[in-house]
Amino acid sequence: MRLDAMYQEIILDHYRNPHNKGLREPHDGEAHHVNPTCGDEVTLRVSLTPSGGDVIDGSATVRDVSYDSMGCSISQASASVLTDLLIGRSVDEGMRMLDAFTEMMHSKGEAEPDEDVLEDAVAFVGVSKYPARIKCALLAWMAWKDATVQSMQSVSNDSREGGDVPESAS
Amino acid sequence: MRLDAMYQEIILDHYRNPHNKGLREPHDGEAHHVNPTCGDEVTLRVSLTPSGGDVIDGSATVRDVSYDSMGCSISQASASVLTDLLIGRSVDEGMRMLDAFTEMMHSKGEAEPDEDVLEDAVAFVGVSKYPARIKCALLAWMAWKDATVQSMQSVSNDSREGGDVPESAS
Amino acid sequence: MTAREPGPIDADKLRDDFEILSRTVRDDRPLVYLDSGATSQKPRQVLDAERDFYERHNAAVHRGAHQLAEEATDHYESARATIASFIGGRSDEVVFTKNATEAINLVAYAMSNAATAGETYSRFRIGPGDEVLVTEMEHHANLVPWQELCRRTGATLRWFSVTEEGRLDLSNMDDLVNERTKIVALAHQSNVLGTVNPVRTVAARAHEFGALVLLDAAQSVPHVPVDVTELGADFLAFSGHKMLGPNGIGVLWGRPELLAAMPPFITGGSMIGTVYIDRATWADPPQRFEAGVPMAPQAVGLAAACDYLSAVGMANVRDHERALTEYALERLGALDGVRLLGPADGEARGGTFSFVVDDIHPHDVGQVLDDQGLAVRVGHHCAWPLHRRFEVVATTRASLYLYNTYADVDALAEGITEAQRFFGAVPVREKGR
Amino acid sequence: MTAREPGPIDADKLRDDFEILSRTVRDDRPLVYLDSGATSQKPRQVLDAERDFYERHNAAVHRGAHQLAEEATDHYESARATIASFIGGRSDEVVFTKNATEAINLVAYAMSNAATAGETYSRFRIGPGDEVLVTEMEHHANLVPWQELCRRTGATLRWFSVTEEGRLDLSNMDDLVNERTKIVALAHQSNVLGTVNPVRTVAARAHEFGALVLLDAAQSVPHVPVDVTELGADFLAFSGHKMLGPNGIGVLWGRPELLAAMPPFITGGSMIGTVYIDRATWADPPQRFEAGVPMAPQAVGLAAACDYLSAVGMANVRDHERALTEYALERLGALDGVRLLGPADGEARGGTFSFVVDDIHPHDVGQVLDDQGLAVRVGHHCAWPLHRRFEVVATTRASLYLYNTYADVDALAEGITEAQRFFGAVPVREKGR
Ligand SMILES: Cc1ncc(COP(=O)(O)O)c(C=O)c1O
Ligand SMILES: Cc1ncc(COP(=O)(O)O)c(C=O)c1O
Ligand code: FES
Ligand code: FES
Repeated sequence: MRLDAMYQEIILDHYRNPHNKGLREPHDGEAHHVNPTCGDEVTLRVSLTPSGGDVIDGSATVRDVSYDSMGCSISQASASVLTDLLIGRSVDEGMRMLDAFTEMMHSKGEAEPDEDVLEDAVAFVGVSKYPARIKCALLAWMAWKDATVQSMQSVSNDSREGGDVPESAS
Repeated sequence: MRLDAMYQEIILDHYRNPHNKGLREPHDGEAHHVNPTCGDEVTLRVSLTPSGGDVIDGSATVRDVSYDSMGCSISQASASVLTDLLIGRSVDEGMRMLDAFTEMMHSKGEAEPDEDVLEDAVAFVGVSKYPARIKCALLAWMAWKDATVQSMQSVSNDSREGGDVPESAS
Repeated sequence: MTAREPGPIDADKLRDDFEILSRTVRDDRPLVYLDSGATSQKPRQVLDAERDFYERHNAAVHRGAHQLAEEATDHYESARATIASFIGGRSDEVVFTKNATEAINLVAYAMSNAATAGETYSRFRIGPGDEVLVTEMEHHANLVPWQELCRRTGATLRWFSVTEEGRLDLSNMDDLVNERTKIVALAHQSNVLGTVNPVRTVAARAHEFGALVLLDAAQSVPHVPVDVTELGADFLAFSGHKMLGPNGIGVLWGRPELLAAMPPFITGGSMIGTVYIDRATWADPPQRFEAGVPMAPQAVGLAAACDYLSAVGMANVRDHERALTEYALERLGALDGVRLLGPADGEARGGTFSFVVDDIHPHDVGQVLDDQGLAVRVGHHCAWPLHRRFEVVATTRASLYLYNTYADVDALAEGITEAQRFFGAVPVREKGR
Repeated sequence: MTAREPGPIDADKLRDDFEILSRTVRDDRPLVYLDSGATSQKPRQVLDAERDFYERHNAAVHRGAHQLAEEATDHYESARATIASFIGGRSDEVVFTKNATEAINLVAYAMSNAATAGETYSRFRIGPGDEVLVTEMEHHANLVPWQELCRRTGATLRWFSVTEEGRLDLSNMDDLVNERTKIVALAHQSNVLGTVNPVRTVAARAHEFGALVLLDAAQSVPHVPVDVTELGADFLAFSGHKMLGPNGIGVLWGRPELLAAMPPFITGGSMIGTVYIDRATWADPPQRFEAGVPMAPQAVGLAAACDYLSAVGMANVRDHERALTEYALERLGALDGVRLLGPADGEARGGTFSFVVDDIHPHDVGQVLDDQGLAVRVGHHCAWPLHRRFEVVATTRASLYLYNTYADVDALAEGITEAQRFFGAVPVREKGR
């Protein structure tokens, strides 16, 4: 049954018991994305730690990712998996993962994703066979990208100004 | 050759040597008709004589029909044949002819027109096979109908008022 | 599976005319097509008619003096006559458009064009202080064009609400329809709820105030006998592709005296009277509203679809769908954790079923159904305000047509149960069966 | 009859793909189709592609989660990609309409809609004092929509004249194109004269003043290689049915940044961002301009037509028609009493020949030709102002395509001579032959 190839056990687990769900403080950036085809949405927050000194660049660490969302099993599971994978990594690593994930999602089920790079996110390869569901899997990742870009700007500004993390970015 | 069935000798003769062409006075009614599909036109005048006394009705005589026109062979010949047939007849006879002619033109070439009623106008039966040309044949007849209706009104008014034939009706 | 009386239609036999219905999907599952509300499948007879036109009579309609052009024109105008009589109308009342959407936009744009179109067309003028009335259950195609008309002209948009049962709320009709109302645009049958609206009641009130009534019949003409002389509407819009016909053709029916008083929408060739470099006059309807080389092959295909439906009998189509609807309401009603939007009884409703399954996203329901070969639609079905009113983002929708069977309904009920099992949403049992 | 070098296209062989070209008309005369300027015939490959879509993949595009809907969407979007690359464009620059006429109306209405569409769309605003520039040789489809835009907005319509030779008169271009000019709309190739217009010259001047340039490419895209990156136009409109494709589909190509800044025309389903009961936002292009269930089967058919033309090679199509055009100019030029409108030499002109025969009405000429199996068009060919400029009410028009042959041109010349003989108009001889 093709259904099992799409809804892998990992996906259903994360869907039933999502990790890191619920918006948390502190955060440096926040993004709200809507899937226009179904109206589902995600709000996602990112908090970064500079890798050393004041300079904020790709080497910064993703200190926290939290989110609130409404949507289908795929979008919920994807957000949950994302937080597991990205918290604690560098921004550069996260962006590479995002690229690999995006590429996999556009492979029409043909990709043989590298588990060393994507880890648990390889579970979504089956989703890429269903064009209507690709956006579901990508929704949180796109929000993460936006929130991270924002975070980097806001942290840099803070560093330059020596100020505090703002209560709410964006 | 089907062409000969359409462009009967009578039609070509009237086309080459039209009768009663050129607008004449006096007239009681005038109508201008345009064929919207090709832009061709006819202006046609009618003059009536009451059959007796002041009363103008279907028994009135078509004293004169004249016209000016621009158009294809069919429309030119039809106008010419019309004048030959209608001048000197009663309005009622003319209207009956018009009905018979219209019916024949919508017969898709299937009609066996009554030569006793339509006389030379039977020559147009072949045209009725060509939907795009039916309007060509009917153009002058429609103008005659309008001009005649107008003439009857104008002559009645004149009779009631005892006035002259107006210089230009319509 | 249930044993049932044979209905007025032998759907199994009729399915032979629809090549696509014998195909399989997703690892050799037979296709169960429950998405005719989005678009219908087309019988061989329709495809043959269209192809025959292309292979034997193709030419530009109303534009040539040669034999092919004559034949093409003849086929096109005969198609118009067939389609007109299918809805009880006359040829000169039927305007061809590309779909129902264009048909509705045509009227909405004609109304704003009337502002600059001269006295002849003043009947259609609309402006600040005037009101346009729609309903909360409209498809976007019969809502957004009116929003836009209001924006272009300064008129005010108002709307009927929908009751919890999915019926039009007529309680404030006396307020909503008044001397300021210029046009009332409403669905004959809802594409989400299946609800059939009380058109004559609304039309009667609207006509008291001289308002126009436009009926979105995209979901009724395909499914029930429709007679324009009985509905009380002034305009009727529908699409060919939802009624066994080709894509790319729709119809606007209008009262002839109104069409004659209406300025054009799309302008160009074939819709003109005379043209000067700086101005033009218009042809009479329906040509006035058909600019450009028309979709003659599609008109021929749609006429063939009407012939097909007439041969089956629209009353039989209606009765067949009624019987299936009763059965579907029973089966779906027996499922735990399934909430149907729209009337729960078969009275004044068609065979369209939009539902939510507790704790399972409609898209996930659709995915499980798809995996079993069932084609349904998920989302807001172009009726977002209606979904908001029921406080859901999306629903799963199954919609029936003449080629559907009791077995298809069984497959739907079983498919939903399977989705519940798969996602562990509710115990696998049907209540009360 | 003339013996000629075999050209780049073996038209006789290619004709086998066109079922209709082997039929007879009027008492068993073989059909000589010289009316492709009105609409082209369609090869088997196009009809097969469309039918295959209906029989195997038919579903509502962009609207379902089931396998058929996926396949339909995939076919529709692949068709868009094929058609885009056929004109050197990108997928997101191609909007499907029902025909060229709708494509042009789309831009004209977007410009008047911009008045009330908010700041985002201010680029397209137009009003009193602004100018819209057309030419005297436009098809009504590229004239009347601009007349109407001017009436809706109070802008002023201006036009290029046409010279006696049938060329655009550019002598007053510096006056005509100025800082008030908002848009220049012109034909790439005239449907009456065959003239190919100097688009780049006009576009360059227009762009100096920030004016938009819309090209009516209905008569060029089917006949010559067209590359939107080279023309300098901002918008390009054409129809499928004139390029071997199905009826009911047309294309508006537009620069992506302009499409993005343009408010919608027809509104309804599938073109929205979000919809509330009283307001809506728009999807990105091209969806923004494609309301309703689209004509997916027709898009697939048009893509098959592009594939067919690409396989033949558009440069070959051009060269084939050029050779036939030279030959036709020679044969027609040799006929006494025949006056051709438009360029007498083959330079910058396509294979369209509109003419008058002394003392014979164009409709009578057409009738004699029809009787011999020749399909031509008679009338003003939807270019009434151009006919006025040449002081004729109507002309007879023959137009060529890739499936025409030297023998077809011979038949035309002989047909005209026959008409002259039949009506006794001129002595039966060809001058100088
Ligand atoms: C130059 C030109 N522009 C526009 C059109 C309009 O095309 P359509 O009728 O397919 O919209 C035509 C053909 O009729 C044409 O020849
Ligand atoms: C009720 C209703 N109105 C209008 C439409 C629009 O039809 P189309 O997309 O064919 O224009 C639809 C279908 O999509 C519909 O269901
Ligand atoms: S269906 Fe909405 S995000 Fe998946
Ligand atoms: S073609 Fe114009 S009247 Fe005959």
